[in-house]
Amino acid sequence: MNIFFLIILIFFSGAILSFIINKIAPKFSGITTFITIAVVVFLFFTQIEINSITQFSLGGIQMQFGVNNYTYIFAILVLGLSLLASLYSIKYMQNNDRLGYFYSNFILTVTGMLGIIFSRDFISFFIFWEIMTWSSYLIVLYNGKHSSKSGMKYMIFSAIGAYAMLTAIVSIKGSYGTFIISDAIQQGAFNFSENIYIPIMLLIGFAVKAALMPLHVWAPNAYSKSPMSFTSIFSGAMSKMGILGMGLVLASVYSQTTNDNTFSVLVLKQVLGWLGGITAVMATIYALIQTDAKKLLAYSSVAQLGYIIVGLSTGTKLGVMAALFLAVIHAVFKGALFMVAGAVEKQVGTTDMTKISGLIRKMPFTFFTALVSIIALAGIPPLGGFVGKWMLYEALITESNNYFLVIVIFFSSTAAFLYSYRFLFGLFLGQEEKETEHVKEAPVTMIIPMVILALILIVTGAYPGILFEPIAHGMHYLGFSDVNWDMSVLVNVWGEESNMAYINLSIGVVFVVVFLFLTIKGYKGTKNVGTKDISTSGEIPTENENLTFQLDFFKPFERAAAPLYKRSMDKIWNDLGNALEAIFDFTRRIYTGNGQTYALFVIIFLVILLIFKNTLFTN
Amino acid sequence: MVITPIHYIIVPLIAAFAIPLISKIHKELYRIVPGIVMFYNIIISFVLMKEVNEVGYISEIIAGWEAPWGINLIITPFSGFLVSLISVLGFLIWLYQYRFKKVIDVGEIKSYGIMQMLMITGAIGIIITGDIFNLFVFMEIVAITAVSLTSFYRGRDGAEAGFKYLLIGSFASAMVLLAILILYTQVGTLNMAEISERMHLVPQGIKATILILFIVGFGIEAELFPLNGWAPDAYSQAPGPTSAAFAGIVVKAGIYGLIRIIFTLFDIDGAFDFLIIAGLVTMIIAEFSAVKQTNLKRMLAYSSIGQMGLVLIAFGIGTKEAVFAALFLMFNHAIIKSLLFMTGSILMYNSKDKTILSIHGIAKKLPYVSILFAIGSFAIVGLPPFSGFWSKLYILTAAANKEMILLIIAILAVSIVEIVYYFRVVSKLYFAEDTEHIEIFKPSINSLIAMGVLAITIIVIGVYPDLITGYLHNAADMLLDKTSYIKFVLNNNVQIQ
Amino acid sequence: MIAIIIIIIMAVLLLAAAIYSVLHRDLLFAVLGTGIVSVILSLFFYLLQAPDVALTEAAIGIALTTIIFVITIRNTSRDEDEIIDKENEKL
Amino acid sequence: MKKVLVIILLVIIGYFLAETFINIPFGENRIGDINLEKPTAAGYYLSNTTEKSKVANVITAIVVNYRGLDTLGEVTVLFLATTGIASILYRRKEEEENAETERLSLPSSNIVRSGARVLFPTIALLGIYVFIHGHLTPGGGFQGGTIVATGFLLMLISYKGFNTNHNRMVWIESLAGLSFIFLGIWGLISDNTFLGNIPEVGKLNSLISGGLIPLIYIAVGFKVAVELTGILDILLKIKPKK
Amino acid sequence: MQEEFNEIFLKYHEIITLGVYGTAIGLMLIGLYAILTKKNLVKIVIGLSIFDAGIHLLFVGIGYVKGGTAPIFSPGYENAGNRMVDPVPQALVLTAIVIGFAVTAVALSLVIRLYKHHNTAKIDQIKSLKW
Repeated sequence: MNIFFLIILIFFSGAILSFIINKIAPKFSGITTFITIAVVVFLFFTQIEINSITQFSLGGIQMQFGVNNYTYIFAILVLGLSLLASLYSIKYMQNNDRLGYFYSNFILTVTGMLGIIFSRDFISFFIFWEIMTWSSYLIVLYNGKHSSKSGMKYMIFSAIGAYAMLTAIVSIKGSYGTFIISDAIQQGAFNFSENIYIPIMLLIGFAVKAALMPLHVWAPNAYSKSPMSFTSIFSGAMSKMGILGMGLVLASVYSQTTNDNTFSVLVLKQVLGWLGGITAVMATIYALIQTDAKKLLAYSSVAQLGYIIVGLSTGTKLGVMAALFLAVIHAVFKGALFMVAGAVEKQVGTTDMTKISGLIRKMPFTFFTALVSIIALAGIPPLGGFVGKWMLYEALITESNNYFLVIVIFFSSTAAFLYSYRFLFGLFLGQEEKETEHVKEAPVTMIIPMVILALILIVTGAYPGILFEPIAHGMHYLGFSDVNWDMSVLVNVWGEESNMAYINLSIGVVFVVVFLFLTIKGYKGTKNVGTKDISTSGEIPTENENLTFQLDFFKPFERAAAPLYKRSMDKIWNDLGNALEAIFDFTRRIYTGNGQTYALFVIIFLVILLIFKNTLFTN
Repeated sequence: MVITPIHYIIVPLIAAFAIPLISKIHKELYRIVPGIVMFYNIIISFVLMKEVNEVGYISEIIAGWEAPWGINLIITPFSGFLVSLISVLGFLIWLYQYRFKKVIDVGEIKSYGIMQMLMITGAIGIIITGDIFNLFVFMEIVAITAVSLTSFYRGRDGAEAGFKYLLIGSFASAMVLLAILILYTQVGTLNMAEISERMHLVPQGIKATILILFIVGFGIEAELFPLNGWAPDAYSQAPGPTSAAFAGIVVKAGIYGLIRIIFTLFDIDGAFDFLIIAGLVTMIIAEFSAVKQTNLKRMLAYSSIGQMGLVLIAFGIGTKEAVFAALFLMFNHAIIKSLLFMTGSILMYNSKDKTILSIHGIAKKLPYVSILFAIGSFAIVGLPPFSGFWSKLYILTAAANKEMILLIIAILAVSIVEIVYYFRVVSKLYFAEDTEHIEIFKPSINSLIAMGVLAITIIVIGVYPDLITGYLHNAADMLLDKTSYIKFVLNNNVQIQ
Repeated sequence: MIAIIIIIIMAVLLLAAAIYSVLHRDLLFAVLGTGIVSVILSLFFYLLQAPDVALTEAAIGIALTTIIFVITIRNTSRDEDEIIDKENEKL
Repeated sequence: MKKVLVIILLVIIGYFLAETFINIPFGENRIGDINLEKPTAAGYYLSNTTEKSKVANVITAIVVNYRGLDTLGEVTVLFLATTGIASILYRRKEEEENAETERLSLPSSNIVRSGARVLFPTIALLGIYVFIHGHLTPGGGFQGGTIVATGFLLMLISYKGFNTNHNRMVWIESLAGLSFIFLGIWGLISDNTFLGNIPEVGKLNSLISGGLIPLIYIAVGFKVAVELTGILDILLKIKPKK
Repeated sequence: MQEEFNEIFLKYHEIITLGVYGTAIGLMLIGLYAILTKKNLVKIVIGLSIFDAGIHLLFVGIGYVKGGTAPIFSPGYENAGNRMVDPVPQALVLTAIVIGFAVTAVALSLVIRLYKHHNTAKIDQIKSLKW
């Protein structure tokens, strides 16, 4: 049997199996999920050879499955992350009810993502896209009543995106007569000079999943409301599906730039870039004022996606490289961070940063993961985040010299320091609270995935080449030829790459040692001052303005940026929704309950047709 | 005795006339016999479909008079497809309502089964008859049964809905009668094949008038926009199985009438554009009105109207693939909407004040029904991998091939609205805290089987649509090729391979 | 000559009866009007060489339709605007 | 306001109907020559009825034989109307009890009673005559059936005590309907078309003629009579609202 | 009487045309008027039956043939086929009349039930199902 079909089949049967097993022995459905994904990972990395194509036809439509160098990057990302997440969620989801529901949808989501990676034609792409969407929607609803509203928002926006995509797909079929992606690209479906709305529609479709600015409103709630073990792949991997599509479309749009559509392409570049930049800034600003760690992480991942889109929008070799690199790194550290939040939530019961602090003693491994990932997120030198951002800046400055955008991004990434530090401090540092005395370290099956991710971060920080290699191949598929990871920014900064590895590695080792030393030292008794009772130069601050990291540290900032918070995108969308509701409520009043009115309608209709009969019905 | 199309009509009639007698033996026969008849319908369909696949058409003449003079029953791949769909649905609906004591007290009113059966027979008759006045008679059978089934419950609203239906329905029959009258004066025959053969003799103005009368008449049954005021009331007040039958069977008959008239009888081009416009208006208004409904069955009714609008749009596009897509959509709508009505009526029955608002978290008490409802709503909004997706995709592709980008956008925008109201219900079903319910009435096993069969069909077709696409393509071709229809009916020996 | 006058009279009567039965407030008389309509209609059918139809219209239209209308009126209210029996309820 | 709108609409409709029927001259012969090779349907009926189905009354031939399926459907419609009315006006047991079911009846004076007693057999006989001679003279199953039903109506409203034996009515109804269909099936067996006729029986314009046609029409007559009586019975049994 | 009718037909063709078609269409319009404006359910049903009556008259009218006789081969007229009126519309209207009666009966029983429930027969007061 064909390997692709085999994998899909395994996934579906795994979904059904975990649903059934939950009825018998709820404990094992998580394990079933883990095993299913593990089997698929094994099959994928042993059996599938890249650039192999499988032809088949469904419903009279020619379809193709296959993996190429570009999608391979995302395949690694999706499979690895979902494997770890499924391992993580065994304990995390323990003794919740409706586990079968959760796990079957979990597997279905992964199926969708992998199917998207497999499919080389638009129809199967769309099918798997939709499967991914609705299964993830069901998981967003998992947490019950208070999450159903955000789930609705998510579903509506996904539907808008998906249908924009479908419009583009069918009009490609209408104009070029094919559903195969590569053929469509060859025939110039994405060529701006031929038709501009097909690529735009597709981009809109992908932008929804990638949470680009006007369409991002679903993301924060959906990310923070769904179970953390799922959010780690929801934000880590699924958003990258949007990036995948955008990369594909944009690459072919840029490659088909000709004289007559230079301007429109330029406009597209600018618009996308600025949208990405604004997304980054706004999301960062919103992340600053969050007191719930999950919300904070959700906004920050929106911001990170903004960077990635900026990178894609440049369309230059370095920019796209930066985008892809950031995509991978972001998946890793954001997955890790959400896992951390999940661990805290599991052990403490809340992720409200104003309530808990000083978990460092209780959960050192979690703290280690958090620290590493935060460093990566903030883009502090030793780790990958820095590499990606540096490449991005360089791309923006040197290649597409777009200085304002650089400024915007730089601002947002500096602001990112603030909230990332708040996350770290609010949860882990400082003195313990009374409530968190009983807290213990998370169970080992939750620690392992987190630590693995942290180590991945360190290693990729040390050897970025590990990531550059597949990315370089992928970019070669996209048409950016002679990409070799020697031309990475690292060379320009520190000269030779190899000893760069030593430097990074040594930095990493030193860092780990210091960290362990500090933690051990931390265990020695220290005088116990509550984190919130600080005294600034002798005077006791009033309660309403307590400038600790946990409470009102960002109050001044918030005051400064008040107008930005006042009219948010959410409000605009909500007003739109209310207007539509009014319209719906109006239309149904046509059906007045009076039977005679209906009869009158019939007669009026008849008369109108009779009057216009000679204009309507002629042959 | 060799099986011929007439069995569709005489067997149920024999049963209907005989049931009052034989059920003096045992009361249960009132309920069992219709089921047997429905099952026999499936057998007939099976046999006839095999035959149709070999020879393009089956035509049977009544009372030994050749086609233009006597009444003839004709089964084309198109009508055969609809008829077998209706037969299967009819049997499933019977299976669903069998022993459905709570919702339909068949022990109390014995005639329920008979009327349901004869309504389905009337729908089949509308589809297989080749004579326009005979079609009118079957329309009347359907109308009367539908009205009396609509006002079947003792409550006050049943009668109201029934009266509205009767008022508008008698308009429909009057229009059709008038149209037949004028048509007869022009072509001097009632046989559809001969009518379409002689249609070119009719002067333009009169032709347009006839077409308009037919459109109004059948449009009422097919729930075109300004004519469908009766539909939401009737759907929401009828017993659950009957609503399922309305959505799955009666509407199909109305659509068939409209399509047969426009495609076979008339040769007017404007009719197709009219279909698109009317379908679009119908779809938009119905789907909009569905959003703020609180009665689940009424919401489903509006959604059903909207789907019919989509079907009309697809027929109006008029190309082969569009007709194919329309047939696919009719198939999907039949099974999915029947499933939704079956499950929805159970849910409504169990909700405290018979509104959507009070079915919070009922899924805990009725897990299977809720899952089936969820499957149905996923399918109807056209999410893969359920069967609804394919029909939507084919319609969009057909529209795209004629460069109707605005139409595509409109259809998709409307399906976003659909998603809104269906998923609102689904999320209420599952993910709201459960309020206390009146004692839950659990559906009996046979109802579950009936619904399960439909759900499995939805999924199987969704995963592997090729099961029916080939056949539907054939049907679409046959519908569009009317010369062979005429030739075959008028001299009975020609057989199109 | 007589015949043509008869026909015109019939046509006029027919329409008059129909209008009467539509406009008259007392439903019983309105139903009577429909009865008259049926009578004249069956005469028309007879003149138009349709004896079968005439018979049917006579039997169904005159006798049965009228009686079921009467039964209905007896079970609902005789006055179109239901003023009378509303007053009766008051009493 | 609404009335004005309606009148305007009606005027327009009337205009278009008139416009249509101006082009359909009244009294014009649209049958054409009935002895053509391929005449119109009407012409075919007029030319072939006497030979091919030995029936004097062409309309009977059409109703029962050429378009027999319509008649079957029509009988079904009546049957459905009866059952439908029964289910619409159905009353539960308890409702049945507390509603004293006294039928609508004329003020029972002796004249009416005796008149009815005299009239009823006559009317019934007339009706039966009409539908027995349906294939020779004007009239037939429907007409005769309705006439019989009017006779029953007379009895029902003039006699409080007069009750239609429901059981017997069910028997007649079912048997009549079944005999219609089975006469049709006889044709299906003999020359394998449903309702196929055996016209060889009898000669034109004699009581025994037209093969199965008179039999079917008689069955129709019985069925129509019983259905209509049933409808009247149900309607008359309703308890008027005080 | 029918014979007279036939011969005067030739003279007063227009008048008779008007007499038949006009009457029929008039009946239909009157019936429609009742359906569309009258509030009382019984009146609406009356309108329905008048509307049907108009259509039936039209049917018989278009079936009429100048100088034709009733389509019955009574003894002595065995080969009168060529001067008979069109039998098909008559057969159709036969069916239509009976069906119309059935519909009327059902409608009236519904009216009775509506009156029971709502204690009124005004169609504009019976609108508990709307929107």
